[in-house]
Amino acid sequence: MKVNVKGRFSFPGGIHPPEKKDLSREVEIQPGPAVKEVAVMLSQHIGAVCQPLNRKGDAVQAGQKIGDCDAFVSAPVHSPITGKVKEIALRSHAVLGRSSAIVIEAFSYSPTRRSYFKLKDDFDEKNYSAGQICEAVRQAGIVGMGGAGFPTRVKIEPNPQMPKETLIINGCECEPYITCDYRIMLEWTNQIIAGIKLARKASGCSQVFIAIEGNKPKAIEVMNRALESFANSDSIKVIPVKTKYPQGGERQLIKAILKKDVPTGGIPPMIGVVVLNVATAAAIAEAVISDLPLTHRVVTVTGEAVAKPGNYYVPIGTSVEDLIEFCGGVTKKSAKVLLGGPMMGIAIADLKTPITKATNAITVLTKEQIGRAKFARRQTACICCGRCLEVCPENLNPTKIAHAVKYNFLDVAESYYISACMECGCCSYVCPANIELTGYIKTGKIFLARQKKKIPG
Amino acid sequence: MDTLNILLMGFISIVIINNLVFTKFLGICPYLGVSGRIDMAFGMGLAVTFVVTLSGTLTWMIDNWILMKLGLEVTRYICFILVIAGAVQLVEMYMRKFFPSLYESFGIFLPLITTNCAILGLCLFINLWGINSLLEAVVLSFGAGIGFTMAICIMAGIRENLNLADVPECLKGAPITLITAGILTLAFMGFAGMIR
Amino acid sequence: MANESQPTTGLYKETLLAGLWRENPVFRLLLGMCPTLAVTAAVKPALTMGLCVIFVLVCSNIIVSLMRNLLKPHLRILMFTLTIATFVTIADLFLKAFALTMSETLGPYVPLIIVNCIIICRAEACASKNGLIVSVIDALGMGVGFTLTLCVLAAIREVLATGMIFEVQVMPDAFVPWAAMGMPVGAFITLGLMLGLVNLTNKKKAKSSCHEV
Amino acid sequence: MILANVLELWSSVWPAGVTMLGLGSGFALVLLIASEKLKVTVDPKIEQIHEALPNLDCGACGFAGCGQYAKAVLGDPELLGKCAPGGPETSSKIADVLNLQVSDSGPQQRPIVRCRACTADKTLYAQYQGIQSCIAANALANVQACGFGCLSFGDCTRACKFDALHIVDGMTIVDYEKCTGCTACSKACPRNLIEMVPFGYENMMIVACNSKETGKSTRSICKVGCIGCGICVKQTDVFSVEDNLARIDFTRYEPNEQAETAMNKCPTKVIIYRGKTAPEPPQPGKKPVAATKA
Amino acid sequence: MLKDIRVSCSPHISERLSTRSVMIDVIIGLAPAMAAAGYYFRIHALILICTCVISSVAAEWLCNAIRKKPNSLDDFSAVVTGIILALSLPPNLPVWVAVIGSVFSIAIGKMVFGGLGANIFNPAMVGRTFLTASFGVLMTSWMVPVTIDSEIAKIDPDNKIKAVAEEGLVHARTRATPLAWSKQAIKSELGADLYSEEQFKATLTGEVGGSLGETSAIALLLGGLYLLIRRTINFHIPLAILVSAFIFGAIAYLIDSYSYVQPLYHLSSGGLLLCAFFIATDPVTAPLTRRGMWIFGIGVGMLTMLIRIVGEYPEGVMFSILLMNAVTPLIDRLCKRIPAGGKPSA
Amino acid sequence: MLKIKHFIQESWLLIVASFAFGLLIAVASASLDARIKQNEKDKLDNLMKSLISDANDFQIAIEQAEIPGDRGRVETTDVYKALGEDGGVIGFAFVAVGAGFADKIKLVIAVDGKCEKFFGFKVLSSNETPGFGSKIKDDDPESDVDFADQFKGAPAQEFELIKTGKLEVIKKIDSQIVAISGATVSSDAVVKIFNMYTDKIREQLRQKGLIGDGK
Repeated sequence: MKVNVKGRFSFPGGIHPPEKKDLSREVEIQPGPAVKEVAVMLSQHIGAVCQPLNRKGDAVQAGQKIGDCDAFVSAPVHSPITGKVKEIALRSHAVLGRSSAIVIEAFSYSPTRRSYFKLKDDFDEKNYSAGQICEAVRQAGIVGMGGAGFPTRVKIEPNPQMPKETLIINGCECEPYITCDYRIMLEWTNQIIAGIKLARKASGCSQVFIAIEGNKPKAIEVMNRALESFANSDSIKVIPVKTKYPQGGERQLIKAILKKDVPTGGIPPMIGVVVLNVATAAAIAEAVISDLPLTHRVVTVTGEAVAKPGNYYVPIGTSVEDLIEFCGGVTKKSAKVLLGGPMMGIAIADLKTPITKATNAITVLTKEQIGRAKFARRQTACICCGRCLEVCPENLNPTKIAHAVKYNFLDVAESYYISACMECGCCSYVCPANIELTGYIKTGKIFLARQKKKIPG
Repeated sequence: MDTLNILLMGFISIVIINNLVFTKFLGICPYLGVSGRIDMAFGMGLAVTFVVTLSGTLTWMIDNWILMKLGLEVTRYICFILVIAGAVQLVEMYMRKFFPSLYESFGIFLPLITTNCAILGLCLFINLWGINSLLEAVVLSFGAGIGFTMAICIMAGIRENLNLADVPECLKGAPITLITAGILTLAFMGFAGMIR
Repeated sequence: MANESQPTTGLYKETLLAGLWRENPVFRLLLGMCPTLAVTAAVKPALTMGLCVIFVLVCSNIIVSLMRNLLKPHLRILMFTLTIATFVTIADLFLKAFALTMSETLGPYVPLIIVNCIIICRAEACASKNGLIVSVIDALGMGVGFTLTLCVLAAIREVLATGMIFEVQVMPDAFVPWAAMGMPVGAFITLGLMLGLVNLTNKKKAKSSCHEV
Repeated sequence: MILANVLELWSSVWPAGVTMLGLGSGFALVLLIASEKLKVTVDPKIEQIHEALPNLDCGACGFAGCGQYAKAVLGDPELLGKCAPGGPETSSKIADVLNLQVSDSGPQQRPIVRCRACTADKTLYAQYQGIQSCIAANALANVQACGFGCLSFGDCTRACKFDALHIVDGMTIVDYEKCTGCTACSKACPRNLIEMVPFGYENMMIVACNSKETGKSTRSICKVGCIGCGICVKQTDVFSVEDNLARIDFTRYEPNEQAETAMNKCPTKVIIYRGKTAPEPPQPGKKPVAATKA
Repeated sequence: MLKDIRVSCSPHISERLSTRSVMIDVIIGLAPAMAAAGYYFRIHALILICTCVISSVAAEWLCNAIRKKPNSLDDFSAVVTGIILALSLPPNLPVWVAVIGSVFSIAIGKMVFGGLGANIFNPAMVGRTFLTASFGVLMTSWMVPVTIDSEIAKIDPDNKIKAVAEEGLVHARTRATPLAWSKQAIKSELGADLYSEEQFKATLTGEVGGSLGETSAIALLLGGLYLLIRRTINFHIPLAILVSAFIFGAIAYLIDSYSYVQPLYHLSSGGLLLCAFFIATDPVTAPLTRRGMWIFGIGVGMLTMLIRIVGEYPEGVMFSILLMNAVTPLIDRLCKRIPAGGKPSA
Repeated sequence: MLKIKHFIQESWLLIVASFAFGLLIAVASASLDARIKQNEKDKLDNLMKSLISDANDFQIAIEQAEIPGDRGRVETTDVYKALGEDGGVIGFAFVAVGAGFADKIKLVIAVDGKCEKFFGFKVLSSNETPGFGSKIKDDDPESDVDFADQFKGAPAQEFELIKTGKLEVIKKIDSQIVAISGATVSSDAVVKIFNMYTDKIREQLRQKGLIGDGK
């Protein structure tokens, strides 16, 4: 397949919200706060919940495995710091509500800046077998770091039923504000490429595309340069894709680059594709080469209400409160704290919520932004303008689904394929009537899931 | 050619211009009752089409070949209704036996086809209009059924949409259906005077 | 409510009154819509229609009630319609004989009484289960309720469509008649709004089933 | 003279009569043949069961309507007793049709709401904006500080077909007079707060809390939450504490002095009566720790 | 440190767009037509537009008050309905008729269905059709623009008819619209070649008899262009209507050019342009999907021409709009969108 | 196998009832028939009388005259002759049927004894749109002249429908008929009915020798 690097790869639908990335895009990755306590959630990702391996009062080392699970779709968790297990208690989880976490009190923790990983010059992925890579990835507890947090090992492990051909490395970062992937691409370029090669080796893919949005020319340039300097990079290509949201969505990315649709309700491997986030690729390199578990990650703390926006390398389990405090606290105008970006991020009320492996950003929005945004204004009736249909990247009919949910006609919602919605929020973003379309669709999905579970037959 | 023209014009006329529901107020009960969902409405429409074609043809034959010959026009109504009721019951039994799922979804409305004024009304109108060829009677009866199906399907589509709207509580159901039907009759006025 | 000392009289009274309002065939049971819409362009035909319906209803209820124990299931509907059709024919003949203009105005809607759902429903729901007296009273109540409804609807439409009631001018001369009220539109919309009003009087708790924002 | 008149009338009338006779008998014949040939062997039992059912089509049984349930129960007698609105009475009627012995299903199941926090008792970290529905709100973590308590957006009141649930001052109150035990509310609650319990008595003692938090964190956010102290367990073994939450074994519960004592001794007054004539629940005696905000 | 924070479902930012801004755009788009109406019909235009707008707004306010619903006037949809209704009425219509029309439009056409967004039919067209049905004579009495010297009706087709009939007019005080006279001319077998360059120009500028806002094709095109540029409307529906109407007009013209006027003339006269840009594009009553919009537009164009060419009425726009509105739910169902990844299996 | 006995058992009620009801209807019909016939005749007579005011009596001149209608249909009608004081034929009248706007229009048309001039027409039954088509029988308050008046005394030949015309045109009694504004279809229907019947009736009258063969 011949790839036109200058082409504008895109998908139907989508929106282009103000990027707002300049708040933190030029800020280098810095070490995070000197935390005194971290709470490592036992459920950090899609899949089975881990069982704690320690009891209250046990001492743990940094990097020590503290929770694991036998299920296939799962990943262990590790302590990011050396300290003592203070308790195993409920903590707020952005998705699950109250969920149990291992709270570790630090003996002493000094924030570092990637001190213990260095890519060896003589790196060659041929030194590792596929099985070896998969096992290392599993042991390091690596999950997708772009948002959903799907265990990476499951993704890259060869599956005879679904042979993988193409590996797409997702460096789009289409959400406004967030810059952590961008910084990683600029600063950890070589590590990412090492990770890519390892993932390529493990999954047996023949071609690799690194998708980077057109608004990050620097990252494209750096990537291209790094690829040139590496051996065995000929099947790896950087593809500048069109700057729009949700370009970073797996399905949209595949559509944009390969012009293929992932079956509704299916997963990319069904059409032979694996999509990995750049941060995940970096973590793979770390895990395989240096045998280091995933205990830290880069988080962008940003938003107009944050005093010192930036990208921080923090231990997983750090509470949002600590992190915001470290960034100089918030201005008085702050009104909404989001885990993630403003499009798909989850608003949290409890600032003690610990960050997880999938948390890529903390965005604090100001009162003015909230006031200007949806749902603070009065909702008016749907005028069926069809804007939501135009922007829907999944080619759905959001207004119909939302109204079906609103008036409790779940069968109608289902017949309009509510389950195909990925909740990107484009429809709500453009709706002139301020209807919380995404919210209704989410509600409907939960409703349906409950109905299916409860009613026999 | 001429006959064909008459038949075609008659058909279009009864489907659109002289639509039984919109201009003659016939078949309003099932129109209000079964127009909740499109699939149900379509099924009902087909059932009515079938029965109306059957009974329109039969009554025309009985009327022209027996009653008029014997000078027994006075028993016309009673004969018509006998034919219709008989035909409906036959259809009902047949469906129950061979299409049980279809039968279930119609529920109470199948026997109510007997009392669907559209059917008797059409038989009477065929007589009133002085249709004097069997073929024309068949076409008109069939057209009437199609017209009814069309009307009820349009209404069902609208009502499915209205389910997802904030219709005033007191107007939900029959009232809003009637008002919608009223506006529909306004719209169908546009076809007036096209034929005949 | 039924007076306990006079259970039967109370029952009769209640049956009679039920048809007038509580179980009004048009407003509550949504039966007999076709004539309700078709003949209400003016009060006079509406009244005639109502009287015909009362006549047929009473007669058919009597007959059905008398032979209720002899009915075979597969011939039940057939028997009902047969009875009704007979009386409708007689009513039609009477109209033709004594009120020719009215008969012409009503046209095919007189024979269509046969398929008026009210009659067959009362035959089915009341007469085939109850004794003679109750059936007759029920028929009277339902018939009068139907007639009154027809007349009210017709009065509204006639005034607006022609400015007259019983062909007597009631509106000022400056009033320009709304021709549409005499057309199908007027019938549908007036009846729809009236039904809405009647529903309003129902003291049913309005429960919104949607998730408001 | 009269005879002549009658004869004359007869002569003009008989064709009509005979035609009708012919038509009538013709149709009677056709219909009779049809009814014999096309007879559908519908099990009369289905009709009977259908008649015995309350015909509310509420869906409590898990089927689309009473008709569907009637069919199912005929095929599978195990499903007997699923009709909640009808209760044992209906079940026995159906059992009669099916010639089954109805097993004594015990007292009727009625819902209890396991949260008694009124608006003032609840601690909020943030203000929720958006769809006013429990399911939607519950999808966001920490809409209320308590992750277990009633959200009071009324999904259950909307689910109730019998107008038996109401939100009063942030509390969901069941009107046991109207309740038919159809379980719609317990299915609707996203936090599974509404539990169906066997109502052996007019009023039942319940633990009106669902919080599995530790006592300390429960106290910090709710005045009337169960702190899992276990005082009640010491009074009678009908109570048990699990996951920092007291529970009542309703199958063994009976109103007696120990239970009464346990209720009175409860420090946060979370054990209360619910039922048709239940008294107003008491306010907790001493002031709990002031709720703190993040 | 943080007080008064909020939580809500994602997304947390949005475009600055509201129903009101959409409606204001439509009003701006209608401004040229209103201006043209004001120029040609002077005080009549002012009175009619004001009456319709005021009574529409009042009716909406009243309906909301009765239902005890929050006031929905601030979305300006009632104003738009009022203006469109006014523009489609004859200029010298009595005020009370306009009031009845507006109230009917808002109450029966919109509010009984649950207000804006729920109405199945275009409210303004419901009102206009009701008026046509009720007050046929008043609704077909046209006024000549005041800019034309009332003594010499230079483009009045009745002059031609007069030339043939050598006599005056039945109703000397009224003038038929271009469409009405073309129909009359056809029926009285005078031929449709009464059409001329000059008259076509007149329909473009609007110096002809007709409904208030329908006469000036240029003004309507201008407004339509504004809406298209602002992306308030999509080009699909207008294009589909105009193209299909042109094609059907052309077919009729080719079959019998003596009896039917030229297709371009059909486009420029009557309410077709107003309909194509402002009425059919009413998003509430039009299909949601692109494919549906094409079907809808073609349907409107086709029915309009059918009614104009074959039917009794000289103008078919309002009927065709209502008819297509009625089948819109069915069109939407027919053109249901399939998810990008195909229908989910099982 | 069905047995007769079984059949009788199941259906005796229906059979007996249909017989009884048949008789009942027949009796009712027999007793009312005369009146109904008289009613109809009276109505027709009245209409004819109002058209031909000089007539004393009406008698059937041609029974069941066949008129080939449009689209191959054949309409039949009775033609009556109007007898004057002296017993001479002063005119003919017949019922004419044609398709109107909504439904059929039935007219009573009267011509003079020589079949040269119309006396005019009356509407026997029509179901035209109130306010528009119904003007064929009602007076139009807008115009100064009745639509029906245009036919009074008009020559019995093909009519031509024109759309507009001055009052003089309407008032002028000739073969040009000015349509009712807004009810072209109904007006057209009336004119068509006239055109359809006139020649055919005249022909049939001639055949019967009731009128001369046109001078």
